[in-house]
Amino acid sequence: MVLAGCGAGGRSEDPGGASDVGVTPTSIKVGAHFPLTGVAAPGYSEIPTGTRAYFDWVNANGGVNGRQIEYIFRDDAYTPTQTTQVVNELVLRDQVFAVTGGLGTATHGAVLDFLNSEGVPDLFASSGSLLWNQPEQNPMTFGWQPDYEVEGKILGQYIAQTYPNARVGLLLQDDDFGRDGEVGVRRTLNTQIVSVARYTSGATDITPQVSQLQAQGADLVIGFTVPSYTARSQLAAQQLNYRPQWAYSNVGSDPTLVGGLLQRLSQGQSGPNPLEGVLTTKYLPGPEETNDPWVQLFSQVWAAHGDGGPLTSFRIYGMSEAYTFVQALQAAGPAPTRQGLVDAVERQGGGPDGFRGPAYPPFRYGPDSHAGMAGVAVARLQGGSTVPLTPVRLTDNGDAPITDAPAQERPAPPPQGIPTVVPTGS
Amino acid sequence: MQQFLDLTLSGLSQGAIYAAFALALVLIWRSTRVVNFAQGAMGMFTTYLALLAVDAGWSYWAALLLALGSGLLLGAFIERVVIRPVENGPELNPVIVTLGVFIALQALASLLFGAQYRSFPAPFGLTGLQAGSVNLAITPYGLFTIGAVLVTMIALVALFRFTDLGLRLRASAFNGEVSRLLGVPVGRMLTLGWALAAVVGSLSGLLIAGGELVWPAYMDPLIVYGFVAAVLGGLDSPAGAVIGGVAIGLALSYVSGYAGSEFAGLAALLILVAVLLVRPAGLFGRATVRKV
Amino acid sequence: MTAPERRSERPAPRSTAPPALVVEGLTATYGPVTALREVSIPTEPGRVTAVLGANGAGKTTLLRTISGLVRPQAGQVRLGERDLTGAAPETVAGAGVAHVPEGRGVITELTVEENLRLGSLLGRRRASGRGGPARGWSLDDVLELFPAIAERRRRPADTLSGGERQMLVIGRALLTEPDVLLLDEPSLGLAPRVVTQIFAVLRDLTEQHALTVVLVEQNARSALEVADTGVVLALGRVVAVSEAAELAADQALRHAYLGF
Amino acid sequence: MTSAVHQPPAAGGPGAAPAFAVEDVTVRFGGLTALDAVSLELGAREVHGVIGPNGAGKTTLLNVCCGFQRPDSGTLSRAGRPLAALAPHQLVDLGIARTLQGVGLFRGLTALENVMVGADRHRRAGFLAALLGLPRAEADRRALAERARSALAEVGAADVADRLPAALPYPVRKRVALARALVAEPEILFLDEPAGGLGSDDIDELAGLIRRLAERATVVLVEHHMDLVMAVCDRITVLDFGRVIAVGDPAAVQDDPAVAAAYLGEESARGDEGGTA
Amino acid sequence: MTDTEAAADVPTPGRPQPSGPPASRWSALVARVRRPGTPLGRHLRGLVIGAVIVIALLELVSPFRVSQITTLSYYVVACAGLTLLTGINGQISLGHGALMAVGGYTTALLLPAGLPFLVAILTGAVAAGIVGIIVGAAAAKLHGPYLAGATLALAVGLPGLALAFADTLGGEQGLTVDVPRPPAWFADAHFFLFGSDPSTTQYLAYIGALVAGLVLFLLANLHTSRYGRVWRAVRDDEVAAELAGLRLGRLRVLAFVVSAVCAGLAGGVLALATRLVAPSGFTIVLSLSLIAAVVIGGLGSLTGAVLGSAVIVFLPPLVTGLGARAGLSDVQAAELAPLTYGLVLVLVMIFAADGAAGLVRRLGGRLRRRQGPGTGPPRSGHDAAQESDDAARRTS
Ligand SMILES: Nc1ncnc2c1ncn2[C@@H]1O[C@H](COP(=O)(O)OP(=O)(O)OP(=O)(O)O)[C@@H](O)[C@H]1O
Ligand SMILES: Nc1ncnc2c1ncn2[C@@H]1O[C@H](COP(=O)(O)OP(=O)(O)OP(=O)(O)O)[C@@H](O)[C@H]1O
Ligand SMILES: [Mg+2]
Ligand SMILES: [Mg+2]
Repeated sequence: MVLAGCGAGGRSEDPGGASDVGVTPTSIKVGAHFPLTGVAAPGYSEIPTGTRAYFDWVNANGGVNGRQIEYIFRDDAYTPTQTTQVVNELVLRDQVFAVTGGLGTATHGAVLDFLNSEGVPDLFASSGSLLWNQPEQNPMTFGWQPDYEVEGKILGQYIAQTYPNARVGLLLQDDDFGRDGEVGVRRTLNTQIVSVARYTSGATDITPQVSQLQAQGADLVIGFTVPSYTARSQLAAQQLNYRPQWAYSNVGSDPTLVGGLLQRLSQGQSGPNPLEGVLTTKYLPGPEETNDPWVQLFSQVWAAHGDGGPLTSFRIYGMSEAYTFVQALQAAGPAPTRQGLVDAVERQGGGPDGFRGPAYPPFRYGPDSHAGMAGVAVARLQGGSTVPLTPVRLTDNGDAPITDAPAQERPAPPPQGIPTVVPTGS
Repeated sequence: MQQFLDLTLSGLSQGAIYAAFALALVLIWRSTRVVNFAQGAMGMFTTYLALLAVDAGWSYWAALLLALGSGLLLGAFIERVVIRPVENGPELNPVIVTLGVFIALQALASLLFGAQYRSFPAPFGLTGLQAGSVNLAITPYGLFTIGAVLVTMIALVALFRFTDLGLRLRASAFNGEVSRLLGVPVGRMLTLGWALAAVVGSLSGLLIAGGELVWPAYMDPLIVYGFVAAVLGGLDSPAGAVIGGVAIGLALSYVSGYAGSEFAGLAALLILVAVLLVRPAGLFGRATVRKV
Repeated sequence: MTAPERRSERPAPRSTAPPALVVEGLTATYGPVTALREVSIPTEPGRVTAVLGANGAGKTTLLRTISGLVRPQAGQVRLGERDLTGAAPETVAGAGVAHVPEGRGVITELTVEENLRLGSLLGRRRASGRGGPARGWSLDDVLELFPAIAERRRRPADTLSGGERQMLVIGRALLTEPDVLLLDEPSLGLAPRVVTQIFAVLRDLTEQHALTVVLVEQNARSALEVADTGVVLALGRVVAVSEAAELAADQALRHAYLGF
Repeated sequence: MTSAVHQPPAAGGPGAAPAFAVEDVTVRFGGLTALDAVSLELGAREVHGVIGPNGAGKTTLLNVCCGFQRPDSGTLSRAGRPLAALAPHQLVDLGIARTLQGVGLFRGLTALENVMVGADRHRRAGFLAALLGLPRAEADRRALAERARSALAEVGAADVADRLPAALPYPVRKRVALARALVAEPEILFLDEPAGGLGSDDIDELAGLIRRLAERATVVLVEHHMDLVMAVCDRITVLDFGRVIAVGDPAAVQDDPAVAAAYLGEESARGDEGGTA
Repeated sequence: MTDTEAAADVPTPGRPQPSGPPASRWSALVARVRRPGTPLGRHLRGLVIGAVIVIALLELVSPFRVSQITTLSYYVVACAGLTLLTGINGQISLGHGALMAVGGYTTALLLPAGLPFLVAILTGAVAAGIVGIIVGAAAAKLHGPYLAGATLALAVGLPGLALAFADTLGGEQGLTVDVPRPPAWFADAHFFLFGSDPSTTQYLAYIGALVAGLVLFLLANLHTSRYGRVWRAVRDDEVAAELAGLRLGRLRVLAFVVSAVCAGLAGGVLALATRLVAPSGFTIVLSLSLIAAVVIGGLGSLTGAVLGSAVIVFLPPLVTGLGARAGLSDVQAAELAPLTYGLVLVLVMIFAADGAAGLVRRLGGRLRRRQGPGTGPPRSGHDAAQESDDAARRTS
């Protein structure tokens, strides 16, 4: 048969072998998938622009170990089938060294198996799902942000302590986000919950859900909602003349975004920021905190390498993720391999002395854990900003206790704004 | 009881929005026999124009007029440039063209206006009304929406039933050749039909956007439920569109309030299938009686 | 050529003479098929021209070319001063040419009444454009001529029987105040009595209003009875033109082209 | 087979049930009575004309006979067996075929395929054979094509087998449609205005064909073309306003004053010179 | 070229062999293949040629292209089924994504139970077929936009089940699918033929291509058989079809079921290819892409289904790549893909009303004409002249 001779031509070398795919002496290729078009594009499409700006900043300062980071991100329109395609493209055609910051639970979940079977490091998924923490099954995958269960636990505990008589309602997005969040909240607040309403993302109107919370007498509502539905829940409450104490997951409480949107809607009617007084959590500084040294750094980065738009919390998120990635790359040493990168994160990433940066809590990385940040601080929205009410609280999934993090733990940004992680021998 | 009232009233407001969209679909169907998937994207586009105007300091009403006017032009433009060449081809081709226009317009909007959330102001309050101590889950803006939809519906019924223009529009849609032999300028009628439908579509885009978030894909869910509403009512009937819209609005409201919003799509499916099984051309549509 | 005697009692000419239809040298093709080759037909206000010929001779194409549904490759269509060659059908209709198409001329999705209204709309527009009062047939006249239609005014037109549809289309054309009437097989599907009746009415109308009528018929015998002039088409060409009576008398021609 | 095809068989011999019978059928559309207690008996191998003014109910009568229209009252029977709740797709198995007023060809199918659809009842192979392309399916296709070809040949359209209807002249299309009805080998054939739009040569041929058909089937002819009707029919039923106003042989019907008034009109007496058969 | 012929020259990837006929008939079958006059012969030949091309591609092109071929294969399967339904039987469906979901979920649920993946995929197809019976029966009386509306509602409604039964169906997050690794026999055979071990990507592509090849082969058989003929008859004229003794309802439902089975198979392959089934993978966008592919390719032709699928699969990445190379920001380049895609839909419809297959056919016809005289075959399908001509004829 004619084909036999040329059969092996198309095959690439064994994955996970020598140093390595996507790495040259002067460059290193990194990929990501984000919803750049379609329903989920608003907001989320800004994250990779932040990441890119930070990588450009690093590149302008000489790169990592003399290598320029080549960052390729592709659009998956938030549909898993397309994620599969673009990640195939990234891995098989672009031959990226690693994937970082892939966004979405269902979308990224679709490529989990593929990335792990191809041996591609899959760092710092942009979602708080518990899926990323399965080191046995998915050794190449790591989470980054605090998972929703951890967030729910800490928020729930604060509410249980501060509002012991509140009748709590839950407004949940009907997916892993809402479900994990509910699991967390129930661990610390179970008995106070009087009502649970779920909306499916894509629903045009969530008045029925809010009405249910109202009907069942909830006077404090915790929302695990994405920003657009945070705004909608506020609108629905206004329509229903329903005024509970609101608490929202960090995901949907961006005061600049949601507050700004709501404020413009009620144009003509006087009133404070509709989100004033709302409880939420926090693990990164927001763009409005211009005194924060990290925000100052990122403003500089964005001014130098941004696309001219405003510095939003999504972009800060993207830059912070990029910062952690650079730390990981440094820890992998001058001749990074795929396995070496993963080992480095496990070895050096976790704990108070691990990869520290703009985020308040430390990571939980270790040989047995690929979970992201260990906690959040509870905060209140006030005057368009998030004001911490508690110190950063740390915990883990399941029954792990909640503890306050040692005060003043987060380091200041390094002088150049570029981390200086020194690889430790393995 | 209060919850039932809330669900009913919010279902009504939501239903009015579906109805607005369905009206635009009915108008285009009646005057060109095309199901226009680009309707939502066209409404979205003109709403963005209105938003630019509002941002530039225009009043809501001036922006509304701008949106309606640009809808008129956009509708006429699309009919002339992309629908006209495929009108005489196979039946499905115009549908695919509108699908293409839908996708392209949405992408264009993202390129021109950005993919972020924007908020669109409402000309009336967004706080629920109160009757004595009873809270009514309906806002002044919701009342405005319902009123606007009813006025549009009545105008359309009057147009089709009582005016010569309406008769010409319908005749053109049904049988272009014969209409032309009767002196009806069919080409102009089709353009006009699209233009008018685009005006109604723009109106629906604005009504939906008011007091809500706007982004290039904000009309997407409406397309499905608006279409379902139009089909439910019988695509030929403006009154059917409104009744279909309100029925879907109420049904979805009850279902998501009492059963959970994951059942909303299923409920719409079941209602539609149940109705179509009994009446294959919708509640107010007329199926061909005589085949031979 | 002498006209048959009934032509001697022509009505007094109207104050404004209706424009004359001129059809000259029409050539029309459908892709590779040439359906008409340099066809000219004699027409005159107040006269009926019958166009005859076998299936596929090009009769329908001729009418469609006159009314603008088919664009001619060459040749001319004029109505009085106006050049209508290649004009859009709605323009031609507006100019006063009413075309009763072959079959399927009913808009089935509308009611009977709405179909008729479409005819009256054009009629009213034409009457007001001419400045004069309506002179053609009124709705009542049409309903009286076709009582079957009158009874079914409010019904959807798709419930009509084949013949009822044909009546509707003819009636509708009469309502448009035409100067020229193009009839494509009007007798198709009609009961013999109705055909006789319609041809009688046609005769009257032509004479009273100096209508120009082009009548396409398969039924050559009855067509030649009502027509003044006969034209025979074969394979897209005119093979004979003469007074109707002469044509009917020409045995050889009849056998060769008209089959009777 | 009897040779008495030209003798109008009196509706069934003694004891023999008529091939097809309509009894007391009434159909109403809203306020309009389209058929009013109409009865019709068809003998074997007769050519039966149905005439009447427009809107008299002729097509409706055929629709009733073919299951497209459920009668409000009345019954149908085929060879003595009553037909309850007749549906159009059952006709073929009852040995009944019909052509439509107009053409009604499948425009995406070639002439041959059109006729093959008509012959579909003679298929043998099932779904699985078709799916797998088994030889059985292929043999089936050939057999149907063979039948279809001979039917096309019978109506004189053999040479257009591979053309689409759009490419055919109108009379040829009507022939193909007739072939599609014939190929099912019906014992009763309903023809709705088969001569409509045809030139006189084609009508002559049609008349010949109908006569030939009458040697093996009953033909019901709805037609306004009186020359044809008079030439080929053994018996004629005249409908007016949904009622039977006359039944009888052509000459009798033509002389019936009621028929002349309702249908033929004053100058009805002509139409004999150009007879065809 | 008539519809029938269009079905004949389908490039059919995969491997030959309908379930083996008894040995006695084997020689007859071989004879038939040698004599390409019969439809079966043509289809088998197409299948073999397709298989050779696909195997060559899978062994020669880069792994990324191989994965694209897998994607292409499930689009082809679904579009071929939809072609049969919409193009050949005249029933529009905007809900085939939901039927794919049925197949995909069934596959995903059965795989962990240890069933061989082919059994799982086939069961998925059967499940989709059962749903197809229900939907088809409900849809049998609907026409045009009403059918479109009902199937659109199906596309939106059915994935809701995944949320309602989140415990078994995994909710929004969906179910992950364990991808089968190449079994030893396959790896051995592959090594023997090509001198290398097959990657999982290749293996999946082989599965996809096999399914696509078989489906195209079987549908081509159906298309040229009695069923293709009567389905088209039902599409063209219901009344005449009934008079010919066809049972409209049954034939419609049958077409729906066959088409649903294809969608189910496609869903199964999709589940393997994307390693996940989730509601967001089966949105209305998928359903609309399918119908768009079918129409772009050329309604009613299986070749068209393949061409249309190729457009859907290869165009967006191509455009994004071009945009990025032209110096647009990634976000802008990403928007460029849908923009171009939308414009291509519009332009194809304007300039090639009968789709890519029609275009190919016409170009082929022109070449042939240039090469020598001889009349081309009659025009097929929807042809405007015919429509107006028919319209000008009596009755309605
Ligand atoms: N739409 C069309 N496309 C291609 N050819 C056509 C079309 N319409 C008519 N023809 C061809 O043009 C020629 C003239 O047709 P036309 O319909 O004018 O004839 P006719 O004399 O009216 O025939 P009939 O008596 O059957 O009505 C015929 O050969 C016919 O096949
Ligand atoms: N479905 C229907 N709804 C309402 N009226 C109908 C329907 N079908 C037929 N009719 C009416 O019933 C009457 C009989 O119609 P039918 O078609 O049987 O007449 P016909 O004798 O065939 O006339 P023609 O010679 O004109 O074809 C007509 O007046 C027609 O308008
Ligand atoms: Mg003609
Ligand atoms: Mg009739």
